[in-house]
Amino acid sequence: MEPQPTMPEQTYLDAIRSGLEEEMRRDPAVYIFGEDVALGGPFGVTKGLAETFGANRTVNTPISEATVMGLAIGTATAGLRPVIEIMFIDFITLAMDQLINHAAKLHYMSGGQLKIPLTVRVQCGISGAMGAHHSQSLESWLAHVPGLKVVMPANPADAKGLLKSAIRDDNPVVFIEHRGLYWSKGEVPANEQSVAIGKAALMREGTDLTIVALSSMVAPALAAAKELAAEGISVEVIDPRTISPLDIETIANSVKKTSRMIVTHEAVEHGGIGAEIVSRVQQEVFYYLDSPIVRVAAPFAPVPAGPTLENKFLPNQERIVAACRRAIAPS
Amino acid sequence: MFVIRHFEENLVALHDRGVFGGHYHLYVGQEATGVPALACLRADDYLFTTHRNHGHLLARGVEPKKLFAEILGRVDGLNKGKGGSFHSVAPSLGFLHSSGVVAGIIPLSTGTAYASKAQKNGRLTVCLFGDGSLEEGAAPEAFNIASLLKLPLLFLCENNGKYGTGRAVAAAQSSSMAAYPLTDLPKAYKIPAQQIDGIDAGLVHATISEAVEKIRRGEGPQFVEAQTVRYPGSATNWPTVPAPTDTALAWDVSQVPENAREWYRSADPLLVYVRELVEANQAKRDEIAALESQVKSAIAAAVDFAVNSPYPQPEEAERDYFAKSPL
Amino acid sequence: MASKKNNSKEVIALLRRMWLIRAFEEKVSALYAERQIVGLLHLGIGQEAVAVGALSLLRDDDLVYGGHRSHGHAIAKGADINKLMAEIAGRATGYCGGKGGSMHIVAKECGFITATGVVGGTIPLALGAAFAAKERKKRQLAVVFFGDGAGQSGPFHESLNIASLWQLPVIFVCENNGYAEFTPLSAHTKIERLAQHAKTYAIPADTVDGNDLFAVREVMSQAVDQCRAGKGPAFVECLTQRMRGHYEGDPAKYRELSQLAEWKKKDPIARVARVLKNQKALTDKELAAMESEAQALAEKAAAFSLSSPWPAEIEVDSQVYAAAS
Amino acid sequence: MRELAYYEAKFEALNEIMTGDERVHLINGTFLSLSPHRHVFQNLQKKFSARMFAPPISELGFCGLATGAAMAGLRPIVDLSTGSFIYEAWPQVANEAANAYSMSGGQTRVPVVFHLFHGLRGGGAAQHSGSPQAMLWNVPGLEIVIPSSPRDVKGLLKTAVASDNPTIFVDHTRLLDVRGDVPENDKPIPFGVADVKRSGSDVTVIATSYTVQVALQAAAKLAKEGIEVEIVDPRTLVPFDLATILSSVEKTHRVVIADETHQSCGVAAEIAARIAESGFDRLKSPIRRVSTLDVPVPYSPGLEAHIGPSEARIMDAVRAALA
Repeated sequence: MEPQPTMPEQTYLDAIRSGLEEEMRRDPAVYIFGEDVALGGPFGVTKGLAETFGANRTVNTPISEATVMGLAIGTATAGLRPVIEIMFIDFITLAMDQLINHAAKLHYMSGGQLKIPLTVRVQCGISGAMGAHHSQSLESWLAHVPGLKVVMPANPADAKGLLKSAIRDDNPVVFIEHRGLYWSKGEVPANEQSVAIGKAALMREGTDLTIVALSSMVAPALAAAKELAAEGISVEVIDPRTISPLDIETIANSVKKTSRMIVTHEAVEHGGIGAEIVSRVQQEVFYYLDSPIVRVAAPFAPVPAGPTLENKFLPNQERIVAACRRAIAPS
Repeated sequence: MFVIRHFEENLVALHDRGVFGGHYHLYVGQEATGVPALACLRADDYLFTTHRNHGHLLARGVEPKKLFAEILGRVDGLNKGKGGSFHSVAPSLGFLHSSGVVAGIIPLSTGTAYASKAQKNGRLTVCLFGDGSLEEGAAPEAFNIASLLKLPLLFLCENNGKYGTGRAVAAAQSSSMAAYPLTDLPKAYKIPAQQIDGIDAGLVHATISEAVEKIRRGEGPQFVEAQTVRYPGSATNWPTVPAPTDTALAWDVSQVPENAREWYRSADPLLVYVRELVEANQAKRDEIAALESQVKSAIAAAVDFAVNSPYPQPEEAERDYFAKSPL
Repeated sequence: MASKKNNSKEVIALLRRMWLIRAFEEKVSALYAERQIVGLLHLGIGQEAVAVGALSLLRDDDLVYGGHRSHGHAIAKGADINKLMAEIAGRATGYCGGKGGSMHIVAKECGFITATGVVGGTIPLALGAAFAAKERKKRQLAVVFFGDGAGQSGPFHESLNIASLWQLPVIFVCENNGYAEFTPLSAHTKIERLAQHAKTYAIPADTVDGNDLFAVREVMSQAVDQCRAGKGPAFVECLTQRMRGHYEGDPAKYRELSQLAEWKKKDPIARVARVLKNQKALTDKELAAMESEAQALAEKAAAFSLSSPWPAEIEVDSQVYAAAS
Repeated sequence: MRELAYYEAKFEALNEIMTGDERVHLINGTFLSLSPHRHVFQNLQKKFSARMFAPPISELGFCGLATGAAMAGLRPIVDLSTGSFIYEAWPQVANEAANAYSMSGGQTRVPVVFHLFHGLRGGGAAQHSGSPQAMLWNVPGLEIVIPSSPRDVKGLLKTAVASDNPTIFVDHTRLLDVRGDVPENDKPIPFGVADVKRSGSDVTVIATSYTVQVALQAAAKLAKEGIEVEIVDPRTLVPFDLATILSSVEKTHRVVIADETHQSCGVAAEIAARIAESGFDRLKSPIRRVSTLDVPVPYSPGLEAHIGPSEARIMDAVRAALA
């Protein structure tokens, strides 16, 4: 393939676009399907791809999530490597049957005869008072489904690297972007560098306590760690990056060192991915734990639209710091 | 119509001033559909609407100040700040639920109609949705059930994609709906369907009242597609106001920016209606101008009310996700 | 041009294939009654003319998608009945190693891509296959089978819309047996003919007697020619009846026996046999031989399956994810 | 005490509910899946056919219909039959029914019941053995009921219909023929009250749905080894009765969670996380989960049996907890 200019600083959104562009150039079997994708999509992630690769490889679809998901799966059974964009993760509800009953299961049910190299791009999360139909974080549904892989990049480099791995993977991978991160900037290493699915990232080293933070919560977690460092509390921050398969080893090893842990994500706490992480960790390293693992996540309520309610709803640096203090000195 | 128009124009201003952040959709350009259509209904009828719901709520008599407050996420809002623009409701007026999911309400509307039929209370359900909803499988599923059960249900499809711009082009029959005309879809289920000009207030009123009568007579569901022209201000992701509405524009659009002028000249249902009234000598220009300035100041007051309304207590975020149950 | 295809030599081969399906399914039914096979079984006995008629006109590299009642479709596309029966019996030697079962048959080697347990579930998948075929410009087709029950599901309509918009080389074959699970179609929709829906979306559609092998082939050959020529999708509705209940063990009380007696007259196999006899292409003796031949093959498939090993428990968590290729 | 089969108790409840409240409509299904006891449904049909609707195969359509009807004052009970089919209705259940009350700031109530059969049924394979309740536990606004005995199914079904919230009623085909005591005119069972199905002092086994029955058998065998297991059945996931569980843990200090949803992000994960947070100091060994292995449900009987929360796996986990 022809060389691309390296891009030291890039937004999360541009990183995803260049990831798509490089993969489409690398492999003619990569196709993009979605509402308005040929026009760039609602946030401009696919901007310019139709011009470069043609409208036949960047396909505008009707608003028919269920069928377009099935269609993409079908192209995969016939040898393409489809990337489907679902405009908001809230709308993945419309495609649940195709995703869960077909994409996730066809390889297994067929005894390995079929492969489904499908990438499902969705964006999630709270950003801009959009209310309970455009702000949800639904990743734990998908992490509950054997046969799906689920990644949630928290920075531009991971976004690009994981997207490449997702597209090259022979399994259905749900690639969950966070709308609030689209315009955040970060260093993006040279092209063709992919980030392995299923590997957590150590974002900050520490000895007293481990914070496991996902997607939009990584930044506040790092800020909390800074804040606590000033008080002499050394916090380790880990970003799992992939929630299925989960890199429990990296997390467990960290807890062996720190003996204390909190988990934070933007999704509703009940039935969230945090529950799985807590269960696994306490099972693996129970005897290392000095205090209960605390979850810092959204309350058990639909996302409210009003900005003040939204702020209350969102887990934040303040709540993370408070949880850390509780973990360090259990009352 | 003035209320809706000036409500929406003020909303754009509020958004541009950063008073609220959420995504929102304007009803500008469809006033001549919503206002006369909803005027044909009984006070106890049910209505379901979508993300483009402001005009429907206002046409049905929602206080502008309460809708402003909801969109601004204030405690005095219709939903106490929990719904926002997408999900504003007014159960006392028959709006039980507004969905932000395309076609989300179409199956729901068969439910209230089913209930009315079961309870024999003569209440009718109106399902208001855009042409894009017909691309979702939920629509044919609901058409089939409504027809099968002869439900008292009016499907009012507001197709603002007529010679539209932006997304509307992508949404025009040619590129994302093979069925043409759209009325073939309900007709396939033996649901009587007609296509009308949604800019013609008189025609809309006549058509809808006739359809409503048939439904009340127990003839089952009806489908009406009202075609309007996409408001140039809705062309992009974030709405704009090419030119603030004023009665004077009905006769002189020279002040309107070139690219939007044609819409104001020929496709703005409000200005069309104003001209009709004057030409039919049903109202004088200055009377209409006076009415408009009344509305303008009423809307201005509503804006003040909403802007000064407090935000709800943050703790509210964790309330109201369960109704109190008897046990 | 279909008539050309109907030389008696070929028709004999088709009859043989129909007998094979019938014998296979009757054997499966018997094994189920003996509890030698468990699970949810849906048999298409009486619908053989559709499967054989429709698929006899395809190329080997065409892609076929089925539903929950698809044993016959797989056999008609050339599946190995030993591997098929073994799969239904949950054995290691089955097409899917015992992981799929009756409703999830996949016989990729012969172009039967997948069945599904979800009503209408494979219709969108077939669109995808057609899209890929179109892109590859190999004039491949996708064919998807589904029952009238799928006609009331949203994805069915979304699929007709997209297939028509994008002029995809896909043939929708609706087996209208008049029953959606346990309920007559009339209780589910006011539409008598599902072909009407295709027409709404500007897809050429035909309705034929699905118990008439020749009629099915006639209409299907037009659909295949049109699709192959890149002229977009086609819809073929075959009116037929299943002799069995919705699933094995379903007492099927909701069907009057008179209907069944009526049906027996229309038995697609008997009808083809009659034609061949009148043409003097086959004698009663040869016909009987053909039947017992098929039954012998079914018996062999059963013996193969029941003597096959169960899958090893270690298999249980293999093939959840595909290894990197 | 009067003994009934689970399916009899369930239909006694349905009959009393339909008789007592004309707002109740039954939509789709027989509430029996493919069980042979169809006559009980047919009896109900004879009495209430006017309040029953057998819709087309349009899960999305008729779950939306039920939700809308509930908004308008009916109390529909939808039978999705096979649990996996709820994925087709997901937008109406998780996006509309669940959110309506909150999004409307408490104005619009949705008293609908979505009934489904989950879990391993014998040959259901990957698409007819789904257990969607763990995902639904992540959806605020839904109440989740998951009975395990004849008495519970009757008492909980009544409460579900009386509730003003959308309720997921998670049933299991393998429970239908289980027999147990059901007192005449028994009271409805309130949500959020766990039930100790067996008391013991050594290990707390938290079990749900059919797995409660499996755990009871396991407990009987373990008793012979001198291990006394306490079995706690939450009966409802939302609301969830953590207090009863914690007081059991107070006594046993050891926990095994047996449940038929897949392990990752499953029901057992959430329960384990809550105990690990609130009961950490009472635990003497790690909480162990006995869930369905993280693979699509295989068809072949041996494979299917292997992945479920079997008696043997529960017994091993209990022994491990004590080791």
